[in-house]
Amino acid sequence: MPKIPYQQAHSLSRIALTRRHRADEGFRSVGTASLLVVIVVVLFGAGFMLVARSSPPVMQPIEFPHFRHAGSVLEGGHEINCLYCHTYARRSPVAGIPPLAKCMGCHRYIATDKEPIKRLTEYWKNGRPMPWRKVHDLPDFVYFSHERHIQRFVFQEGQPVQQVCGYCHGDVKTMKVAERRRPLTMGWCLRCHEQFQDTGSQTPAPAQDWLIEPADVGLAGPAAHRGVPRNAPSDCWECHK
Amino acid sequence: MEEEIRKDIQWAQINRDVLHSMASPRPAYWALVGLCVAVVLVGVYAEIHQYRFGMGEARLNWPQMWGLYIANFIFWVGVSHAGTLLSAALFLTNTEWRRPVYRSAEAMTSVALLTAALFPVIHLGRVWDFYWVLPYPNERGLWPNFRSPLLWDMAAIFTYLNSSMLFLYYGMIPDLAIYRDNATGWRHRLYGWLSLGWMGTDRQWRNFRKGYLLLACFLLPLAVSVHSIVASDFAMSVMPGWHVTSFPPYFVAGALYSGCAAIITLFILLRYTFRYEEYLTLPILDKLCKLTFAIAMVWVYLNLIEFASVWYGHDMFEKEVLLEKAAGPYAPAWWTMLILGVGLPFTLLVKRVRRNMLVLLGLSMLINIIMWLERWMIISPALARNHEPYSWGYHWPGWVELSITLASFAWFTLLFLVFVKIFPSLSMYEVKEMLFHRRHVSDRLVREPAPEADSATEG
Amino acid sequence: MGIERMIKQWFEFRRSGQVGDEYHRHEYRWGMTIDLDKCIGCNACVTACYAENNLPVVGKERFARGLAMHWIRLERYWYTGEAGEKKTRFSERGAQYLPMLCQQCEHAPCEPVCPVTATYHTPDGLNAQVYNRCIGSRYCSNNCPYKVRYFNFYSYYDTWQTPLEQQLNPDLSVRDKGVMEKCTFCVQRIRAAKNRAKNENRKVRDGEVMTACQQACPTRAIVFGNLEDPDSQVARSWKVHKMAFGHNEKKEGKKPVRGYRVLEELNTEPSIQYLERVRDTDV
Amino acid sequence: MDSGKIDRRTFLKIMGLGGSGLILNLTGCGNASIEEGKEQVTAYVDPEDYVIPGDEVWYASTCLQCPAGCGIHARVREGRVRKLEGNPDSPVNLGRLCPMGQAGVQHHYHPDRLAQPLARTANQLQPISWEEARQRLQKIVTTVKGNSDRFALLTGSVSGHLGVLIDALMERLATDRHYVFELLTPATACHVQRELLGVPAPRFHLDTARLVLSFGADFLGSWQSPVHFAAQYAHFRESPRGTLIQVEPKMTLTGANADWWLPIRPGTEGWLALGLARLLTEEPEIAARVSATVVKTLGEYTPEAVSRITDVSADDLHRLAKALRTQRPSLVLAGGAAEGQIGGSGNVAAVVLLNQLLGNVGQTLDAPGRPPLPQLLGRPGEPAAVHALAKALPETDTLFVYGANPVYSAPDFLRLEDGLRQVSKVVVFTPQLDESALAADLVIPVRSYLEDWGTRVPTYSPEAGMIQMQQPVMRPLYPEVPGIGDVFLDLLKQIDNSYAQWDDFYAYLRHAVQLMRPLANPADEANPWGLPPMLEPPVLKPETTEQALSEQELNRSFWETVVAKGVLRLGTTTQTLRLRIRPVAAPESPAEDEAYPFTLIPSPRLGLYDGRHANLPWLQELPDQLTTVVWDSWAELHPETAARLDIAEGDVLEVRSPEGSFQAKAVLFPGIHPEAVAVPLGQGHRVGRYARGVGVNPLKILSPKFDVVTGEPALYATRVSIRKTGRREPVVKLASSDSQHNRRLVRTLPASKLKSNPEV
Repeated sequence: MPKIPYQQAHSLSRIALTRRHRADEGFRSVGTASLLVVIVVVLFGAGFMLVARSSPPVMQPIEFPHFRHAGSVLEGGHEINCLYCHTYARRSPVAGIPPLAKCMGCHRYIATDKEPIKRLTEYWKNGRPMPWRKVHDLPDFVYFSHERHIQRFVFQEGQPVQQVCGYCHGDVKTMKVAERRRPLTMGWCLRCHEQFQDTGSQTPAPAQDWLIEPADVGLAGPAAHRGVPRNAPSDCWECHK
Repeated sequence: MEEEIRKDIQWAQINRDVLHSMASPRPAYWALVGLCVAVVLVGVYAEIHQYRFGMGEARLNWPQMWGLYIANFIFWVGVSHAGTLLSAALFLTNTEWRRPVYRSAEAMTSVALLTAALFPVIHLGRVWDFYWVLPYPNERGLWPNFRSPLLWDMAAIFTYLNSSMLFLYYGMIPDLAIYRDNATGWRHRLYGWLSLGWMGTDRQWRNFRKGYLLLACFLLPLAVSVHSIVASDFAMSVMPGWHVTSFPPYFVAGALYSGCAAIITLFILLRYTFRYEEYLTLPILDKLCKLTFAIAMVWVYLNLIEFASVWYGHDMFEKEVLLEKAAGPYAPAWWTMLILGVGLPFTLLVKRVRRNMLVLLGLSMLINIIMWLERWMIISPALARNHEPYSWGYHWPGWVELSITLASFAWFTLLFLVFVKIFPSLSMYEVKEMLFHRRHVSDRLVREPAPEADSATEG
Repeated sequence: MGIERMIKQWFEFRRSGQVGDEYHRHEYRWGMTIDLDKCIGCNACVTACYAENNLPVVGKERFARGLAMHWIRLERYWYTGEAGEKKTRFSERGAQYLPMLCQQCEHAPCEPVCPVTATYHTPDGLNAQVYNRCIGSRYCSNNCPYKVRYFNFYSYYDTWQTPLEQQLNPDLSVRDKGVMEKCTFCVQRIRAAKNRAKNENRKVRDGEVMTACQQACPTRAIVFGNLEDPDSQVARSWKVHKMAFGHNEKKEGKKPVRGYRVLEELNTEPSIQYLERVRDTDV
Repeated sequence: MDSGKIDRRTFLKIMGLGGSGLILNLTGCGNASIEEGKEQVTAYVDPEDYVIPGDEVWYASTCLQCPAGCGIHARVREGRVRKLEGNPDSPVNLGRLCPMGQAGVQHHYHPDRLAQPLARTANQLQPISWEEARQRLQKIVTTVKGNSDRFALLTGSVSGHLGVLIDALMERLATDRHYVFELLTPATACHVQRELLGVPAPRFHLDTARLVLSFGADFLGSWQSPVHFAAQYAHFRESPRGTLIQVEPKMTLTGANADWWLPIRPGTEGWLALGLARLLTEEPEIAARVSATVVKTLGEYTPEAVSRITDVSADDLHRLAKALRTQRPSLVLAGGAAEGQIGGSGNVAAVVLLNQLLGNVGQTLDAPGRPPLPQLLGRPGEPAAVHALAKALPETDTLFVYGANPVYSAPDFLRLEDGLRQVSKVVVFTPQLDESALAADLVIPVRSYLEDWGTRVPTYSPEAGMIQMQQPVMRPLYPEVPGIGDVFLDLLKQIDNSYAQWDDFYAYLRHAVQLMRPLANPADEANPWGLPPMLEPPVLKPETTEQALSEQELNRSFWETVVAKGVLRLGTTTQTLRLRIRPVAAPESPAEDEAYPFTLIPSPRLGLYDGRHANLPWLQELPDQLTTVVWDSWAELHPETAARLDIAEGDVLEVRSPEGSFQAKAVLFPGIHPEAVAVPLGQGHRVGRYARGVGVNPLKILSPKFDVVTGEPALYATRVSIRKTGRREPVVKLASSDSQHNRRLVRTLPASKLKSNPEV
């Protein structure tokens, strides 16, 4: 059975036409019946992956505009570093939501007349945390560590933060309300991890598919691989405990 | 010597007799089906209960992680083996008397396997994930563990089930065509489909025979390997009482033993129910009994081998397990199993027993119960007395396990009941062939001395 | 990816080699030494394990049925006049305590029998159990000579009555019915320490990671650490007692002083060395 | 007090705002249970820097699960305490923790915790509002103020600043009726040691002894400070390996670890000790250690006489004496079954004499040193307190109870419950309902020790002048529930206005601790047994250098350091023992009684202790260390006795004393004297969802027998009869086999072989 090339499964046509998969050759040589079966399977797979790829729209207490905070100055953003707000990511398995105090650090003075900011201030005055909802949720038996990924790629290898975060979170700086753009499935995780088990190319091959273009983050070319050992674990117990 | 089949049966009568078995069922049939469905429903309820509350409802425990489900699994796989023996092995050895019996035996194989295949699933802690055992390509890039005997089991059972069902169906094609020719309306169309355009041309017959031979050749080693693999569930472990080299042949012998007994049961029941006296004759039953005896002796011998290897192997743990079987809480069951399992086949040496239907019916059913006990006695006593004295403990089945076990018997009966009503339970064309042989080939061989022999005496 | 990897792994399985060579030499191999002369049988390790690893309390009725879920259990044996022991009127030489936990065998009998690879060997020498992969065939528990694998015969997550569930350790799963579980050498602590070490570009230091049982033990009878690090406390203790993987008492005919591994003759290659209990029989 | 209040408030505010997420991870349902867009993220308003979701914070505090007072480190995640470990800085437990300490989290999160006060209306406890409770309490205090001689206070062992507050309260009320009840404190031994050695609780050094001879002292299980002694024991077992001999009627956890366990007829330990003393004094140099009159009185304890009375053969007696003579230094201990006898004080005195003869005094047994603030030592409590209270109940109008459960612990003959009914106001301060609270008129919930402030001086203090610090490791589960310190401070405020300067107990404590700064010993990091380093250092640290600090900042820094470390060490003055060895008369041997042929041993076990932990599911499910029975009470019998009476394991027996009876299943046990029957302490509760209906309480049928000198109840002196009821029930236990069946799972090496290999 051919592997379902869900990686590029934006549409059926792309699966059928663009992939350099051996399955393509298979189509010609087998009879119509098997082709039918394959198409059904691919349709099902593509449909599943499309559903799995991005999250349903998430209703947040405030429509937080990521593009305004992290986006390019040219487009009216402020180019704030991801780790400025999501400060836990570099030292905890959980990236976390910035504490209200951090928001208020700026919004005590900035844009105080806007409706969302007023609501924000209200929460602050009542001493109640914002009831943010999860956008990227993993099954409960998955133990993913933000800390390890940020430490490795940002601090040990020196890659740009937005690019590193973007591996899994997509190009958040263009989003209005954050949404999930990557499947976050186990096979998806493993593809990257497998690439990091020997000294191969600088960036993981599957990762290239979802990499944010360096130009987008105002950097020239991928950052150098600084002799950080490429020993990404592929051990089940690394994530399932 | 008595005739295995009367020579003067008309072919039309064969058709009539067999097709009559597929006529609209009598109320007794429906009553039996109803009873079976009821028992199966009880089992389904038990399974739902177990699914909801957990495997603990099966009264399994630490260290008794396996119980009746696995015993049932081995039992039903074992029962299935005799069908293949009759249909494939005896076919390859050109044994004539198999012909009237093999169809029902073959059906029993498939039905027993359909029953057996349920148990590994029922037994799982997380039944809803049973398909993870299958090596299917998935997003996670995970594969099952090809080193695990359980995976071999799965592969073996699936292969065996598919092949034996194919074999059963394949062998039925000429008979289905007969039914098609005698049926009208939707039945005609249905059996037309099922008989795949069988016209009985020479070419079809030639190909049919070739295919049948090939399938038989394939199936025979497969059957042996299947139960050997089931035996490796135990033999591949390190547990005392399970880690026994002779388990594969022991399991195969036990399987054939119980399977033959099951065939005798079905033989008698079919003969009575469908008035197959002309075909399922006493001389054939007599031969079946002798076959059963022979296989039973192989089983007895392998039992002795096991004891001897424990004794001479001088392994403390193995000895303790044997002692546990003989003197522990399971001793009554074990001794019953051993004494009756060894003793009962010897009654088959008595001709009057071999000719007495009622006695044989009781005997064959008893042997099956004994063999079921044997399977249980492989599992529980060995787990009770493992390497770790602190874990020793026993398992006594509760209502959940017992209901599901009973339901498996009902399920088996139900499937078989359905089979005999929609398919010919006796091979018409093979019986015809048998008659043909009797009339034109065998008799000549027997009555007229072979020319070579003549020449030898002359010389 | 899948098929190639499967084939690659298959060849790895088939490669013959020395004990412990199934993986390339890894920088960690976790091992333990339990000194039975220091173990007093107080059960602190057992309670610590309950607290650390979210073990459920099953209650009297289920305990009686053999459904207790203690990853580490304390076995207590009396002298009953076997194996040359003198049977006395009283248990004059005290009780014989044995903390029994998963031995993290290098040749674990549980690993090859799992149909779905829910239990397998990690590169750092642990015998892993992946709950979310487990389908509950229970073969591993049957095949474990130490009987240290416990099955979730029921759902226990509702046995933590509010607010007891607030105590649960968020670093590992609470297991639901139908899966097998066992001692993990507190893998959540090991993984946390390894991550910390990787962040700082170093190896995990000896003593940086302690198992819950070790940390609680009032007599420090349990020593845990990296056997690949010759300076670690546990490696030193293995060396002093002439214990090593591949050691076979029967074959070599000579026993290292005090060190032994339980049921070593089954060639399971446990990662836990026990030190013999010592009793002054002269008094 | 200065900035303390704000500190505390922020401290509490930052704890545990994470109301959701990261709590319960379920695996095994097969589905991924991804709840994007539904589940909330842990979010804070304004946390401290060190509060990070997904990361742990460790707080040092003190375990109050038993009077040993071990230091603990609490692991806190998302504002909730998850796990307790030993605090390596604490000299009591050196980073280790026993099962009871581990189960502290269950005590804290117990579903039976009270969130609201209860008051008796129509003979039933009904929840009332906090306002009403406060008013009622105030009214009670007003009546007490006017009539303080009819006020009594019963507590468990108290020390530190809570003890100081209580002392102050009693002083202001001009009454001394503060009863301190602890069932398992060695009160008799303390009394005798004060008489003979000059200190009530000398320090023991098992680690330097080569031979320990213990008469019933279960120092690994339930005696004084088990974790501390277990640590010493580990050192004692290292090369050169010491030998432990345990003499007792029923094998304790310590006995189970002895090189030689010797059964003795209950109550005759003193005879054996004096018999040994006689054999030892045959050597002139040993005899010279005591006065001639003492030696002369030993004359009558011939091996034959001793053997007859103690049921220890003369042969064994000589072997014991030989061991004591050859293996030096040694240490002889007395406790448990040797102490809780009619002649308990005699037994202890005989053991002190043995120690003197062996030259152990000053070597393996010395004075603890004098702490600078003796008022913090508090009172360890004594078993007799409940008896004294029961006697004094008719003269009592108001009774406050905290940290004790007298209704459960009092024997039936005291008729304590009837007595309590006569008391017009009984107020019980407790985190959860117990038998005594059921008998109360007003029940005020208090915080668990993991959410309360305090200081504690352990009952057995391995270092004089050390104070264990107790701090809340998380925000209280029920915010309105007061800490016990706050309760007593509030009471004091109503009586003495000068206490109003402190807002709450935290302020008081902080002030008091800061006052101790000049006395503090620069904390030494001495780590006597080479422990591996702990996981993580505690997080609170002084931020600036000493020189630049003002007095106030110095105080703050001192306070934060002390709280973060969990231990405060004060400078001490050394102390020497004042020996006053007098002739010791053998205690009277227990009387034979035809009707009651067995001695009842209510054996405490490490786990349920004196019964206070019976409601903790972990400890209920924890197998008894010797019989491995769970969730039950049982009666241990020697197999010989059982054979004689035709009793098999699981037979339900009726155990009857002159005071009453109960039923328990028989368990055959090879570690008990044939004339004794042991029933574990701790079960037989009437309240508590995990304790109710489990087992029986052997304390109930104790006979009114008391130590002749100290008047402490003789716990181990009750005579009972046993009778089969004819029923048999399965005994629920872990052990499926008492024998290894030749598997050599546990292997034993004779010590003589070890000596030839000193390296291991």
